[in-house]
Amino acid sequence: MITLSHYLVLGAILFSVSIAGIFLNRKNIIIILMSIELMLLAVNMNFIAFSHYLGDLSGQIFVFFILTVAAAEAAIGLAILVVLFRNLKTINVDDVGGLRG
Amino acid sequence: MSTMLADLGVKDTMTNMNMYLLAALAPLIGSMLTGFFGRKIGRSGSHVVAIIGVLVSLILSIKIFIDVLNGNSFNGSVYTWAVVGGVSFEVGFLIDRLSSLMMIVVTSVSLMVHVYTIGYMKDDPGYQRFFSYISLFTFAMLMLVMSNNFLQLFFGWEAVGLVSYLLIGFWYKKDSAIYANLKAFLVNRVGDFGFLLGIALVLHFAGTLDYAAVFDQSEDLSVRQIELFGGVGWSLITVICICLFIGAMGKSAQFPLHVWLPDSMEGPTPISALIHAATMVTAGIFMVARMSPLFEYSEMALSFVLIIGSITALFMGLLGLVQNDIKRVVAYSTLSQLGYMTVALGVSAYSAAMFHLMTHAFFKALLFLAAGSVIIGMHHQQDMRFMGGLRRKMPITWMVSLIGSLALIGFPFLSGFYSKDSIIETVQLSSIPGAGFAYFAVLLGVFVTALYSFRMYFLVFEGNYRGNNQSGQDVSESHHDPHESPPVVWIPLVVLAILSVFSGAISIQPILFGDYFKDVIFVLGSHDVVAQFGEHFHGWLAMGMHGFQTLPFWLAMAGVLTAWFVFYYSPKTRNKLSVFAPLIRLFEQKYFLDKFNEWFFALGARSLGDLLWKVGDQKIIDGFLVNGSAKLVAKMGTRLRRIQTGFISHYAFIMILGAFTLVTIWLFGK
Amino acid sequence: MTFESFSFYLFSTILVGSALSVIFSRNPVHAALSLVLAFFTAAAIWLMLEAEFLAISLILVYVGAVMVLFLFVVMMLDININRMREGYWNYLLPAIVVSGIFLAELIVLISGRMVFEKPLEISAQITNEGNTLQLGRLLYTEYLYAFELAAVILLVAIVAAIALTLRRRKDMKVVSSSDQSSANRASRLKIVSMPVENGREREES
Amino acid sequence: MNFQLSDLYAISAEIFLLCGVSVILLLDLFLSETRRNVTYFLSLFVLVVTSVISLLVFDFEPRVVMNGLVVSGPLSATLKSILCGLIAIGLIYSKDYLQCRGLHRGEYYSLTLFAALGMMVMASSNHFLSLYLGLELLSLSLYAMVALRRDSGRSSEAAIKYFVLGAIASGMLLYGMSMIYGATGNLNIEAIVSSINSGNSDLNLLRLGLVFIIVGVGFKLGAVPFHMWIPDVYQGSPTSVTLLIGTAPKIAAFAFIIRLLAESLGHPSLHQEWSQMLTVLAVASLLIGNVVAIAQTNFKRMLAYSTIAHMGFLLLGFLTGSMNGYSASLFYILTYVFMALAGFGVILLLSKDGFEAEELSDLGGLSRSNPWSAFLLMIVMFSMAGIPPTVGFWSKLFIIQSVIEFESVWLAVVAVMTSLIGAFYYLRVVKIMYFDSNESSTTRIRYRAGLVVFSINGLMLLGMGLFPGWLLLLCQSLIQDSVRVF
Amino acid sequence: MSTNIIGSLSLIVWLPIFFGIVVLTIGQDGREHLVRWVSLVGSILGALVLVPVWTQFDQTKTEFQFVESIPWIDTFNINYHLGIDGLSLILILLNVVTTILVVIAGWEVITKRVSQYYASFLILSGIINGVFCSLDAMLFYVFFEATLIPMFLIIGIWGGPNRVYAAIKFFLYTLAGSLLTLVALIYLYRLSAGSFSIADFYLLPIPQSAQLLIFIALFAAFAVKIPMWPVHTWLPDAHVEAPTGGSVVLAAVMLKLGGYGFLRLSLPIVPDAARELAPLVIALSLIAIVYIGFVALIQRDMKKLIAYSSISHMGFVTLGIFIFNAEGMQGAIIQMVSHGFISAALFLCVGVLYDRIHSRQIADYGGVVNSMPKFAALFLVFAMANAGLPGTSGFVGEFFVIMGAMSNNFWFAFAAAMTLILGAAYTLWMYKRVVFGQVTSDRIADLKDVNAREFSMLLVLAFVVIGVGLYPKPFTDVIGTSVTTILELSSVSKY
Repeated sequence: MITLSHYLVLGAILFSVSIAGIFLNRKNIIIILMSIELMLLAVNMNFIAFSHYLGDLSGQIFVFFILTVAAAEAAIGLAILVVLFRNLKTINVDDVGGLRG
Repeated sequence: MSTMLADLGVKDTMTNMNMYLLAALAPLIGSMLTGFFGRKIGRSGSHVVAIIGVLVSLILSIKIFIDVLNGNSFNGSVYTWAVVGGVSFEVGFLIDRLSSLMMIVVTSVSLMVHVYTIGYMKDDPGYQRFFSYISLFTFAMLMLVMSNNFLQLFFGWEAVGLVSYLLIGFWYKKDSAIYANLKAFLVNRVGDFGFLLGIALVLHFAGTLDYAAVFDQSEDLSVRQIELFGGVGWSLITVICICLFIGAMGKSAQFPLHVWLPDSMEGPTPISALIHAATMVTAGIFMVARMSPLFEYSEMALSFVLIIGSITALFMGLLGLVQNDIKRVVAYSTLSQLGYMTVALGVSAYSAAMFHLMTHAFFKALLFLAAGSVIIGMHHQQDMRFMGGLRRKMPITWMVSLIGSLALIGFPFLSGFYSKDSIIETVQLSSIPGAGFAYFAVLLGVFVTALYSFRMYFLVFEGNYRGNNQSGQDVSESHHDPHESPPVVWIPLVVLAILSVFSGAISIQPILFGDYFKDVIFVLGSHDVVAQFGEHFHGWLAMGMHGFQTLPFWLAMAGVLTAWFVFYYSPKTRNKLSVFAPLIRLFEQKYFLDKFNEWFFALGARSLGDLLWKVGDQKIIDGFLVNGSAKLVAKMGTRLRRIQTGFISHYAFIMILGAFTLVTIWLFGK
Repeated sequence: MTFESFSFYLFSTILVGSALSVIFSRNPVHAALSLVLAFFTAAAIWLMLEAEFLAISLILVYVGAVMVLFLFVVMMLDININRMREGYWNYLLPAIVVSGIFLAELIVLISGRMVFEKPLEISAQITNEGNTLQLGRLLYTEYLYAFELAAVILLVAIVAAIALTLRRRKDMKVVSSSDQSSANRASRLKIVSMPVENGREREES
Repeated sequence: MNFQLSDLYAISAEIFLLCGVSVILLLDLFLSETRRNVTYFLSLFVLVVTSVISLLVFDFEPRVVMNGLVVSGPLSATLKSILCGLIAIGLIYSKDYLQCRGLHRGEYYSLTLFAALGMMVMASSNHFLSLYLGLELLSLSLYAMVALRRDSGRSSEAAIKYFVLGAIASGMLLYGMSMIYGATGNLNIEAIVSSINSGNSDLNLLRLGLVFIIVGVGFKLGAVPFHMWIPDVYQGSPTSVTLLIGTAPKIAAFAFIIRLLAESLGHPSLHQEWSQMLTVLAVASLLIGNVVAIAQTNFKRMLAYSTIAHMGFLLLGFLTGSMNGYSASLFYILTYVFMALAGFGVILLLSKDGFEAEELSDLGGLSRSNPWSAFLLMIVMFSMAGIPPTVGFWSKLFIIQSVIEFESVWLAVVAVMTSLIGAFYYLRVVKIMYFDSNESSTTRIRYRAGLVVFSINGLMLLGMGLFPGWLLLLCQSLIQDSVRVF
Repeated sequence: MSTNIIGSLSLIVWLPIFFGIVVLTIGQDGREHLVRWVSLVGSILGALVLVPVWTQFDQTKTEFQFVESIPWIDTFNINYHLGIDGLSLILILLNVVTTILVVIAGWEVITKRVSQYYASFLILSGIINGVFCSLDAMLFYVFFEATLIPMFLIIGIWGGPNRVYAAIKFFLYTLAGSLLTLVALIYLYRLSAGSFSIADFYLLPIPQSAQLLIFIALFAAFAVKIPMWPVHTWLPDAHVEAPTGGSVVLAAVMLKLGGYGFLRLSLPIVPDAARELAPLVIALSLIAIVYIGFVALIQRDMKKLIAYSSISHMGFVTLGIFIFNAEGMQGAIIQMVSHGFISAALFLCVGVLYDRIHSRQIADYGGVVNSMPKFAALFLVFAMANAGLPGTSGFVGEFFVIMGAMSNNFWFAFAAAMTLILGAAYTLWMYKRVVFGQVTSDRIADLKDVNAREFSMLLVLAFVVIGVGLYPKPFTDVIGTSVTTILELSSVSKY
């Protein structure tokens, strides 16, 4: 019997993996962005699981909007990344440290 | 006299109060006129104004004196100074026999000094200023003696100190003078410190500062105790009296607060006469006499007074033996004589003290002014080693100096004799603890007094003139031989000389044994040595005749003889005095007291201040606490800003760690 | 083990595995492809949760658009992978510790005392309708406001992406006909008046 | 479905704004470079009209519309109106700066208006979904605006930092929302409240959700330790964008925490939780913000750290969970945005072609070259430091008052002591302007409109300091009438 | 009769501020002369408006007079509530007189940013009057804090070489203290169930522990302001670096805010704590008197010396206040006023010298009397007053405080009386080194004596100093009732 907890744990695992991803790929902004996508996936997983087990569709609606926003976000994020790359010729985090202190 | 009063707009109808006020304020007005408008009214204008002021004061003093003798005492307030906490602080006058006597002494000596100054200071650029100061002094002194309460007494007390400060530093370009005036002020302040504490104690325990009201409670006060150190009870009245007497020690230059007086000779000579011999320094004596109702109840305080007085009387006299500056000799003599007065106070012979105060005022002023005359004659040469033989060149000065010296050593029939002998007699009769030592001190003091007085006399007036072989003396000045001073200088000398001769004989009867001080000075029966002494008294003539047979007389003669032998007849013997070298050195160094004060108080205070400032203020408070905490914050700032590394990943870590911490603490920490 | 359990565990394993592959892969392209795999399996799991529409749109929107965009950017940008990997393993321990503990905490909190063990039936009367229809109905009625907002967000994304990345290349030679026709004499030729130069001054200078 | 026309009436301001943006977007395409001012004035016009409309459609009683997604009431109306006004003022401040830097473009203005729309949505949302969408609308616009100076490395660096961190934060926020949803089965604030009140929601999930929501809120406000983006973004962005980020979104963030924490999760048991968490955040923000600001030499960066400290203060009032605390926080945020507006505004005014007057030393000798501006900036600085008679004093006072009412005197003491540290760096600005004799290259400010706005802004801080009563009264009544607490 | 002239206190507070703003607006370059005259008129008008208040003031009334009250911040029950008693009145008098002096003192000396200079002083003057008039704790606090801004600018802009450090130190030091006070006031507001009225605070029962904390919080502000040892170190720096006018106002008036705060707030509001902690305060005061006396002794900078002497004299104020009897408190208040005049005068004297030679080092002077006899005479009056000579105002306060201390403990009086020696030592030693002696350099020889402006300024002060010394009754009468009231309030336990 697969319970709600299973899905939530799955979501939690994804969430943790995404956090580990941010930690590990600290120099690669692209993979950090992908980790964030994983985090959103975890969130979506939660919403859908809850929605299913609560018998309430608003969770799914929320996921729909999260997907929409994430797409927009990805577009803008990648656009910024491109601008950054044009300016600094790198997306290595170590090279993006002009602002500090 | 009445015409003069009428001239001044003083009507017979004027109340006593106005008279008192005028007596006190006349010198002040003179002082202000000369002080503020001195330049406009010119030199002669200045001295005329000042002298008129003092003269008015003197005339009124005499009138007041007569009034008082007729029984018109006065005790009332002029105005209310302040009302605080239900206690009214007044400025007022107490006119009784004590104050009226002091007023006469003060104004008469002051008048003499004013006149004398015309001659003495005639070339000085600060002429008007000088008159302003001494008139101001007269006012302050009058306020002091006329006061009917402690507060005003303290006012006058400090005011005379201020003028003394100004006058010692009159020649403000002289380093020694401005050093001396600072020293004088500060040492006096030490005394005032005690005095003010005494006043505070009086106010606290008696609830008022009015003399009469306080004295009414003196018996109550005498049984009370005060805790000073951890639970040990002290007799309140003893503490009060000793505190007050510390004030007197400062003003009247009693050991160990005497150190300022010799140095104060840096001031012009009239000042030395007026302030540092005749009037101001006797304020302490006057004050203790005034406080007799308090002191009488504390044998311990009286003992303290007595011991201090005897030490001063003997040991300060000894210092006079080695001085070469003519004024310093007189100054040490003053110290010693003040010691005598204090001794008299200590044995409850207040009237004897006042009596000596009066006679001393005359003959010491005389001696000082005579010394001043000599100094003028010597063209401001003060070193006795370069004088000699002035008898012929300055006959009047010689004459009055001799009279003054004889009065000082207590030659029978002269004023000093009566007062001094009375003191010696009363000390002998006293049974206060310390009286034995005091008797020894005053007796030995007689010999010492005679010795230094006549040492000075012989060095200055007898022998040959030594002014010309002075090393470093400008040749051009050497033919300025000593000459007699002008009349404005010697007339006051003569007046004072007359007073020095007669004042003792005519006033001993009323002052000591009559009832002159009956209502003013309070003496407990058991202490009343004057009354015991009075049992042997049979008039001034008998006393004078008897004087030739007494031990003090012979001691004095021995002193004179020694002086004659060593300093006139056989000066070579002086070379043999080297056996006394260590002693002489001790005297020359004034018992090393000045050195000690310099080192301990002056340097000590500065070092302490330095330490407190540099370590306490700058290092600990400012450096460590204030700037330290500011630096700490700044350091934290520079440290903490390093967290902001500029790397996105680090920022993300910190955010995640923050979330992680919140989860861990809030969901699992509890 | 039921089929449901089996498929859940299967997909979950693949999902977690591909997620781990995203974060551990050396090459961003591989990471992106792993992410695509993760989305696919996630979509499968969502199907199990009866969220058909979302499962499909995840694949269409995410895999079809977003991931392509990612791949496109990854390939467009010339990335030095080796430098990116420097010190990669230094953070392994903290990563494992933090995410491990985090995970443990989350699991403790979300499992166990759950109130809903069984799926509740979605409102009976509309349960006959498909998931897509239900969502659509809600989206255009109750969530109209949100829907419009989402549209605005997409508009912002368009505006922003264009504003950030569209650049007029300077080396492109484009002729503007309106500029040409509006040209006049003044814009072509400029007559500058200058002081007459003095020969001697010139020599001196 | 129960849609009514009056629902549209309630959101007419948003609708107008959106129409305005669309028009501007289209119009801008057809405008030549020289006539870009049209866009500018049109934007201003749209903002002002939106601001007015927001107030015109005022509902005295909070009213839920659009199927529970929107709440229309005094608080949201006022906040929306102020937001638009602020942004309009910000635009006036920025115009000269934008023109000098090639940012005077249609995109800039339309993105600004989009951001405004996002904030308005946040301010009037009644549902997690609309909150989220508003937040994202705002954030996405801002990300883009930060990067809008495409040739500047620092801008793009700031943008990527802002973006990555913002995305992580919104991921966490969503995770938290999903937990709340799971616990209560609802996303509508009223429904969440009634679910929590009924007691059949899972407390563990709620608390878990709460923590993640705090993370999101903390990020939006810039509270330590979620503040890391603030200094870099503030410094790296074009100053006009910094001005925007530093002002109006704070008000939106306030609405955000009011909706999320005070209204949805204001249940006493939960309030206890978040108030403790916010205490930690607030104290850390006060300390870090103030202390690190001292070490700054860049004016923008210094103001960034000062923002962190100010947000700590704001949280202090908020965490009390009382009406008084909320109104004090509202008062604080309203006055703070005007201070920040003036603070960043002066940088804009002083900047010239190719010269960013953003170092502290650039202010040297300002009191000679621009005595009036220096005087105004001094008022701003004293206001930020909380010295009477400026309004900054009152805002701090009210916060402290609510904290003391909350029975935590120690927090009040921490607050005042850290603001003492804060006073130091504000004073340093005054010192540089007035005491330092070295003349910097600042010349007279030529941009008239900016100067006028700056004058009004600065004097307003003084005026509100002398008469703070009405604003406080307004804040209190807004909170009383609008916040639906347990 | 007390309220029949409505607004006279407002006038006292706002008139100088109004003139300050006027001066600021008319003050373009080249109009310095106009600015000076307008400032002078402003300061004199500011003093004139006090005249009717002074004459109509009823010394026998225990309650506050000339009361004005308008709601200010309704929601917090903060009122614009003004009113005075004798204590306020006398300090306002001190302030307005000082303002006139300061305006005159800067007449020819200040040449840069003249209008800003005068505006700062006029505004400061109004704000300080506000402090003395406030009957609402929050109004009091606002005015109290607001004084910092103009003074900060005065020190920082027109000050000496180390002015920045001094100004910031001054600001932060005093701010540190007063922030705690703010917390205390709000706490009191809470205890009193929503009132900031000082009069309400007087009647408020407060438990012991709270009293102690409130006292300490209030103490933090006032002790720094007055300043007491060991939080005094801002003062020497501020005084030394400030321009003459700044030093004058700082010493003459601003230090008094601390003493006023103790009397107006600390004692009546938390009497039990005040009594409990009085030994501590007294100990600190005595340390200030003696310790600072020694420190003053070795100062080489004239202004620093006077600054330290101020601290020492302020020790008398705190001592007098915390011995809880009428003599002490009266003495403390008189000491505040008197110190106001004396320190103002001394700083003006130093200013006179500084304007001529541009040095404050004692070592750079010597023999000034030779070229400046008039100055030397006036300087002597103030030096003597500083040393507490009877007949000058300096004596009155010290005298009463020592008298009061004696009824508490002999040794308190003993330590306090040490100032008789120390005060004379440091003041006169400085006077000796500066004024007396041979002319030490050509610069001294070329000194010009005080001009009419300086002379009149100093002469007025000399008259005041001596006048108060000879006849302090008008002053003691004015404050008598206030002192009784404060003592009564502080003798009732509020547990």
